[in-house]
Amino acid sequence: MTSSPSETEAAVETEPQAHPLQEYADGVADAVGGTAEIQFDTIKVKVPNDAWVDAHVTARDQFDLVFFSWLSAIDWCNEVEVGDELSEEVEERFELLTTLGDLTEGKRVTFSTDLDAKTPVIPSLIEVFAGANWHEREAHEMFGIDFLGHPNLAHLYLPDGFLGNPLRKSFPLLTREVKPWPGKVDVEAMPEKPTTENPES
Amino acid sequence: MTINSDTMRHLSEAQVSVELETEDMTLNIGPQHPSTHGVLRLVARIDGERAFDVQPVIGYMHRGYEKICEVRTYPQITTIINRIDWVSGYANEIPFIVAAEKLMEVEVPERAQYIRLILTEMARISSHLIFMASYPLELGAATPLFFALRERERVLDLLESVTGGRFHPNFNRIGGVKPAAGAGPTMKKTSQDLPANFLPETRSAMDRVMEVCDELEDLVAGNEIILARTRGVGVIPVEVAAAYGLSGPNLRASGVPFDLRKIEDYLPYDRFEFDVITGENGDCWDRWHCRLQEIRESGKIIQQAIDDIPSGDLLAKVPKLIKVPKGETYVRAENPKGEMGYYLVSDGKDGPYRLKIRSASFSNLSILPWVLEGVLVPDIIAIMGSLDFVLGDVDR
Amino acid sequence: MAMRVKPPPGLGLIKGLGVTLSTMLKTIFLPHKYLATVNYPKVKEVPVPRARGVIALDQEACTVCMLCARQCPDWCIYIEGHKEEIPPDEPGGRVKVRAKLDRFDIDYALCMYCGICVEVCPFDALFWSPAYEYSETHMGDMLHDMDRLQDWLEVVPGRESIEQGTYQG
Amino acid sequence: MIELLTDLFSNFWVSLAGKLALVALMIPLIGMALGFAEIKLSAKMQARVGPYFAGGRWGWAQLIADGIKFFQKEDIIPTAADRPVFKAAPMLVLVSTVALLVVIPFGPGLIFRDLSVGVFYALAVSSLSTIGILMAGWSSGNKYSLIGGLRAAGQLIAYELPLVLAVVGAVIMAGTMSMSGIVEAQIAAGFPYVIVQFVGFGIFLVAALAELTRIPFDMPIAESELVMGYLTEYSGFRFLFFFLAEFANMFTLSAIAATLFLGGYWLPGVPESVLEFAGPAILLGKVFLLAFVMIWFRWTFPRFREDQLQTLAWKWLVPLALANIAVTAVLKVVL
Repeated sequence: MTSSPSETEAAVETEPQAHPLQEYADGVADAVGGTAEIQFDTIKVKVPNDAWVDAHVTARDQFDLVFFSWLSAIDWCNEVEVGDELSEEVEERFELLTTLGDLTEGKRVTFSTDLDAKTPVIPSLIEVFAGANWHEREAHEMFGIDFLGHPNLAHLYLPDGFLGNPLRKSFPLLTREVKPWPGKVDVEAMPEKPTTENPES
Repeated sequence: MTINSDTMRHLSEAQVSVELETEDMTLNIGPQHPSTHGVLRLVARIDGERAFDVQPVIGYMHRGYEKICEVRTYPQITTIINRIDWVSGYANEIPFIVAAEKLMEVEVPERAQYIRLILTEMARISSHLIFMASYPLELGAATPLFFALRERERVLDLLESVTGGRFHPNFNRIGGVKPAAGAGPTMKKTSQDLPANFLPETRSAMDRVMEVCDELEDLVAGNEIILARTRGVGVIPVEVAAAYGLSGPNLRASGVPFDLRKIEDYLPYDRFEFDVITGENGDCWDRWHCRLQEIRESGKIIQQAIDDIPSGDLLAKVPKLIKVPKGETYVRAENPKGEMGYYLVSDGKDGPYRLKIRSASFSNLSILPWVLEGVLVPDIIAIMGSLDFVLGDVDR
Repeated sequence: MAMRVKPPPGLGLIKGLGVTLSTMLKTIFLPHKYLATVNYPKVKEVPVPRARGVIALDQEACTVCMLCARQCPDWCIYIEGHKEEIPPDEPGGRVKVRAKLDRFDIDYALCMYCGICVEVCPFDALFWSPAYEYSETHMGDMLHDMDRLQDWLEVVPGRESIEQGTYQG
Repeated sequence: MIELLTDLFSNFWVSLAGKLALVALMIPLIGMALGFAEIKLSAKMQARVGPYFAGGRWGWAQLIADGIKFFQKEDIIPTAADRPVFKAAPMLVLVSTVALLVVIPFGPGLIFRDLSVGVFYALAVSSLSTIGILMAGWSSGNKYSLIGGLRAAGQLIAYELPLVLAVVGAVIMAGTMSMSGIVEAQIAAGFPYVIVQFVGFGIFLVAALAELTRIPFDMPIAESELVMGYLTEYSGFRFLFFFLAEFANMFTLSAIAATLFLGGYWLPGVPESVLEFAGPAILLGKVFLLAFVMIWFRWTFPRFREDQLQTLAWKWLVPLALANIAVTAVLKVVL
């Protein structure tokens, strides 16, 4: 641990001793002005909202992370229509993620930034990585994130006129709404005897 | 009357200026078209035989897997994700399972890892053989299709004899591989290994695959027409390929020896000798040839793995009801089509909170507008085919 | 690969012609060895014993525990059952309570053939069989009821063949 | 009885009707025989069984069943189509094929019409089918068809020239343009012209493949690019016309090649007295040999690109054919 105290705090939570990638991660985080965290061999560098594009330029030019792997988002949200609720309360936000890699040693860094849950807006990466085009279109239609400077934020997957952002947690999954779960049916109980041999689902 | 050179030049210029005024035509290739591998649609503006401003339209096969995975449990998700790229269904399961194992910190038994590796390489061979089959077809030669598919059938039969599924094996479990691969009376509780003569038969099947590689090379590689159609067509330089996230053989054809099998540790590839195949120019020919060579390399890996496959358990000790602890990780693997990765976000439940699926074909296809600018109509097909995408992998 | 000797023009074309011609002769004269396809309705390929073709149900073994219906990712298994009392074998013995299966349907139009139901069944009531010829002209007919599923039990391969298990076709 | 028949057939109209009936019968028969050869041989080249169901053994009735199926189909004409042209195109293609049969000598004296400019006639008529293809492509009201039709037109211009120039060598050697005259000249010379005119023969074959729009020159159809090219909008019996015409055209062009370069109905060593009966069989044998080569090419080679085809035609075949003519002419004068 040779990094500044603020970064060490973030990293130390999951990794008791220094991960072999820690130094590299801290180097990247320092250069882009963010904080690094290593979870299960995945370097995640959290950058502030306004340093988003600059961070990618720096990563590409200084750290040779030229390979644009993907861009997507996570909807952190306490109220959910589909799936399970979170085990603990979180701050409601969108977390935007990109993963860059280099083409020599196989280093990869996931960059992350938090977006406001009400009005998620972020500058587009399309000038830095041409491949961000489709990924941003996907994130736009799936999460409703606006990418400033993107030339064409039309629907990529969904038909024109589709309303809503399917990957938001508040978007109900219709196939699970219209049909009752067959597993709900229970064996008819004996009169006045509750069923006991139902295993937990 | 004498014509001096000035007059000649004048005349030729005049000819240019009175050239016929032509009108561009919008050609809609797909979504139902013989060589769009499913339901890709290209909207191209063409001037004669030359295409400009080609815009791919995708989404006709979007099945919303990322959403569906949020309401499925971990064992259920493997059934879905091997339908993403159905040509190499087995290989799709690996990165997801490895990601979940990472979060659970499960140690996978050696034998299970070797079985995974052998089957992954078999999936790679079958996927590349599909490309060997379909690519000449797109250039007009129908016969290589049957040669390649015949061998693919052999490989798929072997894959099926282990997993029970030809396309959708659903064979990996968190902590190893499926303990009971089929079912028969009283088979359930006993652990069930590879079929008795699977390994020797795989060995001979690999020999046969090598033979068919030679056959395909004779039939296709030396063919002057194929060379004329593919050499120098659809050249993708490394920088552009990287910026668009091109991966797998498409990236290596541009000359980068970048293979996740050598870099990541999701399967014990470091124990085997194999070469990373690279191309020279990044054209269609290189992409074809890279894949052909990769079949041979995969065959080599399989032979080595059969040589020293250890005996032992197939499944680590895992709880019956799988709950993955809180955490996030990204695991990527070298799939036949390229980098396949899963960003798994778990919050401690029996299903993921969010599963981002990074599929290779999606990024591979996104380069189309760039690479198809100003090419001839036949080359659209040649270039598109050489990228070897599967629409299920694009649309997810 | 570095030094490629340039072959004479046309050699590749001739090589290709050689491959197709030799295949043709081999296929015509040695069909048993080289023919890749079979005359399907007349000759049938034998699927591997582990192939996931169709699910068979052993009604006797089923205890209506609903595990399969709950674990099914597609929700394509429909089960109904009721409890009944079995009179004691000998007078004075305990009255046994047993779950009786009333309905067990698998909708093969929805089924993804993942095999989770077979795996989770704790009482060996579900089995895979490699049988595959049960296509229907109407989608509704793809719903197999419990009697039809019971019939599939006849084509479940034995333990021996599953352990041997490679293809015979 | 026989006199009666000969009398009857000496009548111009009766003999014309008889010849017409023969041609009308020949086209579907030849088309089916070659079509069947193609599907069966291609299956064998790809290690497949091929059709085996229709007609019992070997699926010999497959194409008859196909024909019946085509006639049962609804006759669909697209709304955007130019109806008269759309309807005329398949007929024109078939007519050009039938017209070609006229000048092919099947034996000594066995020829529908021995024109003194037979070669010229054959080459002129054979290009009619390309006009038909252009018409089909234009009238379908489909962009793929249009591109296919225009490609066919480009191909016609590029390949008509080598086709004609390739024949000139044989014509110079024979000193006549009559088809039967050329065969007789080969009989007189005692060897088929392919022995000296192998360059011309090769160019003729390549150009004939392009004329037939078969792989490796099937850009007008190019199913992986243009769906089915000019055939995209055709269905039912109109499609059947194209289908028959393709194979009948294969037959006629092979027959012309056999006549000009391979000695036609004559085989070295066969006494001339039996040629009258054996001639058609010999010619058919040669035709099937050439057709086999075409089928073989088709199932081995991929397709050229349109610009590469033009390059091949103008930069290679035309100069080669011209050189061949020059050499032939010089040798003819010198020897």
